[in-house]
Amino acid sequence: MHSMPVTTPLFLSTSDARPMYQQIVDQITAKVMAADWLPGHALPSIRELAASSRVSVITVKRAYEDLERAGVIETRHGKGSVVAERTELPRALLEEELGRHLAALLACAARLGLAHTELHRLLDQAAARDAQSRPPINPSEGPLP
Amino acid sequence: MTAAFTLSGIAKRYPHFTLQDVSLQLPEGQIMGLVGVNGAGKTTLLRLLTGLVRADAGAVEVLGQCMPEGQVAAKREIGFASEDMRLYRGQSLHWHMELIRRIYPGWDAAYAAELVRRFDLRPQQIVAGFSHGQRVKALLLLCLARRPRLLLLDEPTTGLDPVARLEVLEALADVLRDERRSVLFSSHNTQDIEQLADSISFLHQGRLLASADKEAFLDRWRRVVCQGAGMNGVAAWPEIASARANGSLFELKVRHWEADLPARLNAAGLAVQRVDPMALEDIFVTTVRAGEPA
Amino acid sequence: MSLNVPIIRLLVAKDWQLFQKQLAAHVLGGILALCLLGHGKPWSFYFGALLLLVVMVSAACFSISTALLVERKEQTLAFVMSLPVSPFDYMVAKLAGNLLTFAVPFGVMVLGTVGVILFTPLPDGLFVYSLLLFGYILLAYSVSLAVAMSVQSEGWNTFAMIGSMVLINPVIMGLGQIEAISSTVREDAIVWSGPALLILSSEILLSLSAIAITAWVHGRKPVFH
Amino acid sequence: MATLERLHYMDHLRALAMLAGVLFHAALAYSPIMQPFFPTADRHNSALVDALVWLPHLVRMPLFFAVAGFFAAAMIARRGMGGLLRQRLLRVALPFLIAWPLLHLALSEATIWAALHIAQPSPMLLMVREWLAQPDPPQLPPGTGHLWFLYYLLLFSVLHWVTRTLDFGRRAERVLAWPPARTLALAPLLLVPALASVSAPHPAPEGLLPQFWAVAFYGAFFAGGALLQGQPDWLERARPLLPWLFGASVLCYALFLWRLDGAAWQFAGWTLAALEACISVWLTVACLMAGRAWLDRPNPTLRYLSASAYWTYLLHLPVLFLIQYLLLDVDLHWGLKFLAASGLTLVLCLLSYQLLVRATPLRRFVG
Repeated sequence: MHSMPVTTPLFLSTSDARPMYQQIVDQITAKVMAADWLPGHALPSIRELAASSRVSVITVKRAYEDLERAGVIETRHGKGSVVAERTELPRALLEEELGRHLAALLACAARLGLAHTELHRLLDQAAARDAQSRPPINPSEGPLP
Repeated sequence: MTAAFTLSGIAKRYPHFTLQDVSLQLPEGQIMGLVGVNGAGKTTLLRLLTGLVRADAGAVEVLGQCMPEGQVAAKREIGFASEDMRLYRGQSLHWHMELIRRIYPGWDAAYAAELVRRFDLRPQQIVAGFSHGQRVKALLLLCLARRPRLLLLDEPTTGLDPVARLEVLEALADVLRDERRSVLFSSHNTQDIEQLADSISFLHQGRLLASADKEAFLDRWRRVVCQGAGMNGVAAWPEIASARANGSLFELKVRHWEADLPARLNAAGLAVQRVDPMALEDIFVTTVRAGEPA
Repeated sequence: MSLNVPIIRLLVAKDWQLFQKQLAAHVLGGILALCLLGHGKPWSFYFGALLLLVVMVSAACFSISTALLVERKEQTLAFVMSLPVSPFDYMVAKLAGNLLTFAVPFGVMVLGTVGVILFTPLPDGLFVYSLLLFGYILLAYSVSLAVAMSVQSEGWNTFAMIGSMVLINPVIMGLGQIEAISSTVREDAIVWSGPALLILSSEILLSLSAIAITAWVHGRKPVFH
Repeated sequence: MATLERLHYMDHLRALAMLAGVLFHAALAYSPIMQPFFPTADRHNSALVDALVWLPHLVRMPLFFAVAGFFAAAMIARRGMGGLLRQRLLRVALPFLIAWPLLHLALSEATIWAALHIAQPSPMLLMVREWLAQPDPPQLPPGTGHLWFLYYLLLFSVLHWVTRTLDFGRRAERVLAWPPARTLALAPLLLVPALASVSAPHPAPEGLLPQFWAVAFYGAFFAGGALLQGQPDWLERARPLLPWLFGASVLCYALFLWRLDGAAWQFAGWTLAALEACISVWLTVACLMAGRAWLDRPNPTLRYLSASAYWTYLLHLPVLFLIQYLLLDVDLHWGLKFLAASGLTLVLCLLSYQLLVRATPLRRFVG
């Protein structure tokens, strides 16, 4: 067993509250979003990633299943997993994340019993404050395709 | 899927302790964490697997050999390191490596040297001068360097400093690369098991409380904090493992989490505030306290 | 129950290496005793013989304790049991190892003493007497080995070892009382009297049976614990 | 004996030491001091022999054991203790067990024949003749047939193993680190008690049981040789002392002869023992240095001699005695007798070596 090209291990920590497989999912999604891994890039095998990141095989398997359900990766039987070939994958993932944050925002507002108009007002205030603290960015830049 | 070992209906009676009706299987290529308090029967189980003890009832099959008759053939492919095992104090680690190399044809000298470097051990040093951590790592080295197909480790990380513990876990992770090799390691340091094990078996007072794959197992348990007028009978629900009240706040530890549970709790007058996953340690303590099968 | 010889040979070699330091000390004691014997003065002959006997006894006891008791006490037994060894192999290795570490010095000493008695002006009658004594040492050793193999507690083992070896003095006295034996000691000829033959054969028989029984009892044990 | 990479001067020194032994035994027949003890003592003898013979006596065996110690340590360094013990069994224990009874038989038969047939027997032969006349002649106490050097070589091999296993060697190595002059001055003191406990000149330790004095005396040289192997540069560092060592040895020898006159075969007093010790230590070291300086070149004759030395030394005693017994009745100058006896013995031994050992399996044991 010569040591194969060792996969760079992911940054997983036991002090993080999220379960291990969730940490793997988030990190791989982040790598795809940041275009570290371009579409079609072959992911390390489940056993290889488990060994180098020192987690159990089943945890990585669970993470890969979640990633596949989320459409981030595609798994071809017997040949391992690759980053999904979907166009604009990073942008699509960001939009899904935005959607998730909006849902959480609404749930929280419901608990506070806020009306939608009140919510709009708070949003505009936050946007104004945000504009002063950050230099105006040209909306068209956005994340790279 | 061939099994690394299969225990079916095992019983072993001692004057003050009985291991009863244990059935357990470890598929090849997996790591199983054996969790249990001291005296739960972990050591007896490991001794059954290495054929050092004969079961009073049931059958033990390890790597295709029925034990204890086939113990010699099986032990050629088993790496067994236990807490109560000591090396020869008067001899050096190198002497022990030579002894093992001559007994096991599968000894991999290069891997042994790499482990010596990674474990920061000095082969020429006499074992009497080793610290507890060095002794545990030396024993593990002697097991790992011959690449056995089944590793049986009794509390491999107990009493180790964090650095040594990480080195041991890294060495165990190496085993993952070969899908023909399997590991059973018992520990009451549940963090290691949570990190490395594929399946978990709970042993308590000689009985197997649970044995399931880790992710599914962890997924079933939740800690729910809710607010409401009173408990009114929720504590008795079968899926609730433990319930504690503090004024109007209630903490429920759920054994079988279902998506519809928050709705049913609301119906019972309890508003769910937060739902968190539970660490294995918490699960283990709750299970032992609750006493029913997990 | 097949006997896997290569592993047994390795186990015996292991015991032999562990016993090296003690054996070296005993060999040094033995040479010192021989030098004392060779010094030719009556006091040196007495001290030499005594030292030789002490070396003999302690070699026997040390070899048993190192190979069996210390292994159990220092929990290296658990390490040996994890090796591909069946209890039968382990027992055979222990018996062979112990008999080797005992037989070599014992054989050398018996031959040496017999040689000294026959070739030097010492009365040859001593030949029978010394053989009876050596027969007793063999019996004491076999009993101690049998006890060490079967009894776990260290107390009983130490008692068996020390007890059987300390009985040498009364045995010497007893042999002296027996008319048939003590009378032939002074003569310069080897005389095999009835009681002498009986005692020697019973000693050898008992020793062999002690070891055979231990081997048989342990042989049948399928598991270590 | 040991087949290491050829350390020429050590091999040559050992050959010379063994040959000196043959000449020494031949000369003893003509030494006045030895007249009452030596079986082949001859009427023609001279004080000159006594003046010269005791010098080789005090050096040859110490030198032999020092070289043996050196080769033993070298063998351990190359093939480990197991290798040494196997080689010792093959080339020392086996020849010893075979040669011992043969030599014992040959010597006693030759002596008995001589006692009965020689016209002018030596005092010892006369005594043997009287013993034989008695009804049941007392047996000779069993010796090692003058193969005591093999007996002690085996003993030292065992002791070598013991010291290495018990790790006694550590302190001794530091002794060689001292300035050579101090080591050479103090070394003889170690040997004085051993030599003082036996007669001067010290006898051959023939007994079946080891003698304290022999183990201490020859053991010290064996250990010295073994330590030397660990630090080969010591001889180089001690090189400037060579002339002093020779000078002091000769002076001590003169004193030794003067003190020995008339005091032979009693217990060597402290002075005689000290003198003997100084001569043995200094002369042995001097021989080692001289050998290293002048004998360290491959030399065919010396090479042949060192190959045949072991066989020659094993065989020489009975052959020499037989010749000298026959010479007892011959009326010749002692010098001529000495040359004839030693010459003939050497020729016979070398011839038998060439025929019986050189090209035969025996070479592995005694070649």
